[in-house]
Amino acid sequence: MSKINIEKMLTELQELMGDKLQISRDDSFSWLNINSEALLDLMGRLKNDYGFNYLANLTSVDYGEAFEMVYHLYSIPDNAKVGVKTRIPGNAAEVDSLVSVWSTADWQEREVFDLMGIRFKGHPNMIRILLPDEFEGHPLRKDFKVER
Amino acid sequence: MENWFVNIAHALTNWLTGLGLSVGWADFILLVVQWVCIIIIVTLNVIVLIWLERKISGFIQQRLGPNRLGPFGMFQTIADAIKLLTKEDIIPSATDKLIFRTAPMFFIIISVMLYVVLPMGENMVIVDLNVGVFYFISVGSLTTICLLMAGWGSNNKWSLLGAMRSVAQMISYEIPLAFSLLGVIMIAGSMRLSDIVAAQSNVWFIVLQPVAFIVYFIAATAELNRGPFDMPEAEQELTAGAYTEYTGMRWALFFLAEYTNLVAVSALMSTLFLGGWQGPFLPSWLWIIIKTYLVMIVFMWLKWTFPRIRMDHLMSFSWKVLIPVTLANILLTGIVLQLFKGMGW
Amino acid sequence: MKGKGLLEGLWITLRHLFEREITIQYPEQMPYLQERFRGCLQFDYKKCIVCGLCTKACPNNVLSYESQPVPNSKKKLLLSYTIDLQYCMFCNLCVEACPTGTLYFNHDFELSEYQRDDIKIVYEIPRSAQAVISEPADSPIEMVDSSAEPAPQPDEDEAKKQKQINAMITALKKNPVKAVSKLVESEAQAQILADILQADEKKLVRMATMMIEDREKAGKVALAFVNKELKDRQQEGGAGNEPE
Amino acid sequence: MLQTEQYIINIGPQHPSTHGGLHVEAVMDGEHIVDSIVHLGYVHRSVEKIAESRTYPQFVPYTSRLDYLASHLPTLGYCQTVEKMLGVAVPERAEYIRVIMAEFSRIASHMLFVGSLAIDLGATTGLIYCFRDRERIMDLFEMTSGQRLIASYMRIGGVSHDLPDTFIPAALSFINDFPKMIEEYEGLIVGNEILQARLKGIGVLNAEEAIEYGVTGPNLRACGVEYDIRKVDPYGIYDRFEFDLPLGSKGDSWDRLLVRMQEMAQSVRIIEQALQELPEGEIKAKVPRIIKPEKGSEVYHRIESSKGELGYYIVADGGEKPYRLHVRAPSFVNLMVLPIISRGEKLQDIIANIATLDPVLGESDR
Repeated sequence: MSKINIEKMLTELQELMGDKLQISRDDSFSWLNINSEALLDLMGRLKNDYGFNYLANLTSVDYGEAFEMVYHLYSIPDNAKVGVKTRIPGNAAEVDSLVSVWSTADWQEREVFDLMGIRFKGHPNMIRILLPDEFEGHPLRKDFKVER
Repeated sequence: MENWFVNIAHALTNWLTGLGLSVGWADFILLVVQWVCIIIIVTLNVIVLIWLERKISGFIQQRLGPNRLGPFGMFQTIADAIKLLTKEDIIPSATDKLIFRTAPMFFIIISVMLYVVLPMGENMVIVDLNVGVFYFISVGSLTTICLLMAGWGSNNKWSLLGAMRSVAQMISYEIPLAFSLLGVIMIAGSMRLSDIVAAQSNVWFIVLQPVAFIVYFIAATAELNRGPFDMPEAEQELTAGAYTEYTGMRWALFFLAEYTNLVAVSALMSTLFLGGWQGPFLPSWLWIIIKTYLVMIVFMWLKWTFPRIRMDHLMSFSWKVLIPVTLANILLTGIVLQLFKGMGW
Repeated sequence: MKGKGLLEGLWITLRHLFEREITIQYPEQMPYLQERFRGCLQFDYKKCIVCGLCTKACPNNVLSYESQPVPNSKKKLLLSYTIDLQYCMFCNLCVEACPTGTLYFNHDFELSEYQRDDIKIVYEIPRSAQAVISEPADSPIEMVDSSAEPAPQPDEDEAKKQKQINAMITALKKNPVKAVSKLVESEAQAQILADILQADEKKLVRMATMMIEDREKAGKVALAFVNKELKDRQQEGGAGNEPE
Repeated sequence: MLQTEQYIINIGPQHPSTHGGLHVEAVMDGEHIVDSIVHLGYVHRSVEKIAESRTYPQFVPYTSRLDYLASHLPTLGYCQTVEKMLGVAVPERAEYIRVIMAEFSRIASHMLFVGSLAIDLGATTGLIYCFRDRERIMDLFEMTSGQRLIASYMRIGGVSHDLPDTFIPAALSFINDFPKMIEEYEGLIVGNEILQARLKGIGVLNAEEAIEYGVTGPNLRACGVEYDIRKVDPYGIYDRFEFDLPLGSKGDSWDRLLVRMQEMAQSVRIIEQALQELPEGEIKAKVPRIIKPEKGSEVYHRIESSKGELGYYIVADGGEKPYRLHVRAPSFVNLMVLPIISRGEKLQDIIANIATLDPVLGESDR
């Protein structure tokens, strides 16, 4: 398999997505900051057109007024990497589920739902995974009160 | 020394008839005494055996095994028995009470019944049945019913699975078990155990029937539910299988019965294949003890070495390997016997 | 051939059947512990400078202490020190944070207790030691910002030492058993030593000086005193039932 | 006609073979598994939330408690993540010590894997032998860090103690005896036909499925995918060592066992090289006592733990505590395939599958 050309991919995607996509870089990752409506579309392209077949990490950060979903994608075997971020408003925490793209998103999204309280549209089994079902609140949110 | 026990029995009958009892009554009392003796032997044996098993497993695993109570930890089992006796008897509410309670009792009774036909030395057999081997196999297979009772009565899925496995396993392995003994019976020409022992005065049947011995050994391991065939218990899969819901003395009865069975089967094995009570220098009853214990040590050695076999492998092994092998063995034995007969031996 | 693997396994277990055991019989035979083994967290109050770095380093709020400020000084006086071992993760962070080696792990790993409260180790700083600290002038205990202070002059040092000795003498007179308890092993020995020192003023002064100047020597001398006294008592036919 | 009915059997959370607090709800048809649902969270300690209330150095001991069977590896991953954030260069000697410790952890974890697989299949003695040999690695850990299991030995910027003088002879003697240990496992456990019959062709996971489900580590390599973060994305000084990646072909339980058996030998190879090249020098870089990474800096760093890709994602807000810390736990993701690989197999096989996926519940539940 030929090595994925990240730069070419970024320009192509930028052209395609227009202002829904902002590209930024840090030391290790090229970040695709995508509008949350276009997330599923972008991810589908990344997997099927560019060969990012391995979703290594899926997590979220609570920034108060907004949640940020963070995805780290790799490709096996040639080990190209790219990061995807999308912001969703804190009062309507909902984002498209990626289970249809990568099966590994299943539990990782359930974990995010469980601990951060972000709902995933189109997830087949959106229930808590680590905490008991009757637990109230989502502990990783910044407004969750910790005893002691 | 040879005739200690026989002499004691004679003295007892003589004394009883001397008291004015009829011979029939005296024999009956003797029978009761013998039963009591067997129960004492069984209990003592189990105490020693559990200790031995733990010691052997310890040594194999480079540990010491029990070593706190008494010399070499010999009293450990007694302490355990006391603990089990004094434990609370818990009967879960959802169980079928009658079946749940009676299962361990039947199990131990059936196990003790096996000893009736075993010759424990020269002239030392309680009832020398002319269908001894047949009796042993048929009574021995009854233990399945007890396991099924325990599994069904517990009203627990693990227990039921264990019970079902035990039944399936027992049915499959009963056949090679019986078939493997046929070769021996054909050579000895009798099902009476004392006759079979007498037939081995020149050469042990393990030499004449090595295949039958191996098959019997494997089938007996499965019959005894010992590792690597301990499907009904299988603590890593079924938690404790049929015994999951049992506590205290009821559980201990199962344990006791399993070891009782082990002794009985090992004793039968030494009777059928290893020359029974025959042996030089030592008295006959000591010889059978030595042989039985050797067989049991091999059983333990196997258990502490092998992983558990899978259920379907177990069944196909019985039906596809053991049964054809035993059938071929019977055929071969028959042909050779006829040849020898034709040659006028 | 099928079955070869089974026989090989049997051979391995058979070989081990006759090998020596590798386990140790624990309560009788203690395990060999490496030098760095982290057993129970210990606190040596004599070295503490009440800087609070340990409590800051601890991830789980295991450590806490009570202190009171010393008047006219930045220094603090340690009143008690608490190690709540039930939350301790034995991570070594406090030991690494401590600048004076006050905290250390010993090799005691039998830390179970019957009551939850017993797990807590509370060090009440002995009054004798406090007496030393609460001397109005320079105290022997180093303080929080000791590194910032200039090194003391030699004669100052001498004066300081004399003060310490005086303080120790006072302590020995007031509560001899507690003061000498660190020198000897058992309480009975401490009692004997205290008796000797109470009886002889000269010995007391000598001992106090030694305790400040050279602890190890003091310990040896103390032991010699105790042994001699014990021998004397035995010869008298009296209390020969002292320990050891 | 006989009427049969499916039933549900709960394997765990109190069960001898669930490696801690795993709960598998199995829908059964006789002895066959129709479907299985994995329930997690029995060992959940909310480590990610705890991290937000601890300073960067204070969180080190918690990482040791993630994968407690190879406790140096998660600690290593965390320390390297923070170092990456701060841009701290770790002294050479510390890097070598870290590699030695990490590889010993991997061996210890794999040894316990072999042993616990043996006991899950009913061979108690196999476990004891593996434990016996693992004990020697634990002694090495005790020698260096003072703790046996949960060492918390790595520090941000290096390691907490230097190697003691007794370490290198002890490590060499372990390496010397290592072939004998492997020979014994080969004889007693791996070579056993009963065990082979129980593992071969069971729990088959093909390569595409494995990548799709994010399976990593030895479980992925057992499917024949050559993917090891030590090779493809070297961290620390792993690019200096020579070692091979053992690969399986079918991706069944048997391959997962074999890959781990061979990986132990490769780890020993790395340790040998590291011990040879071990330089003298500092063991800890100069790191400020109060660590405050820049506001807005965020790092995802991953290492190859004994279970797979162990990643840390840290977001800093300029304070001395992480704003957000996420652990990408390999056991958590690997466990996702358990229902898929056990479908249609027998009750005894799911036990073997759990054992060969090698989850550590402390890590998967966090």
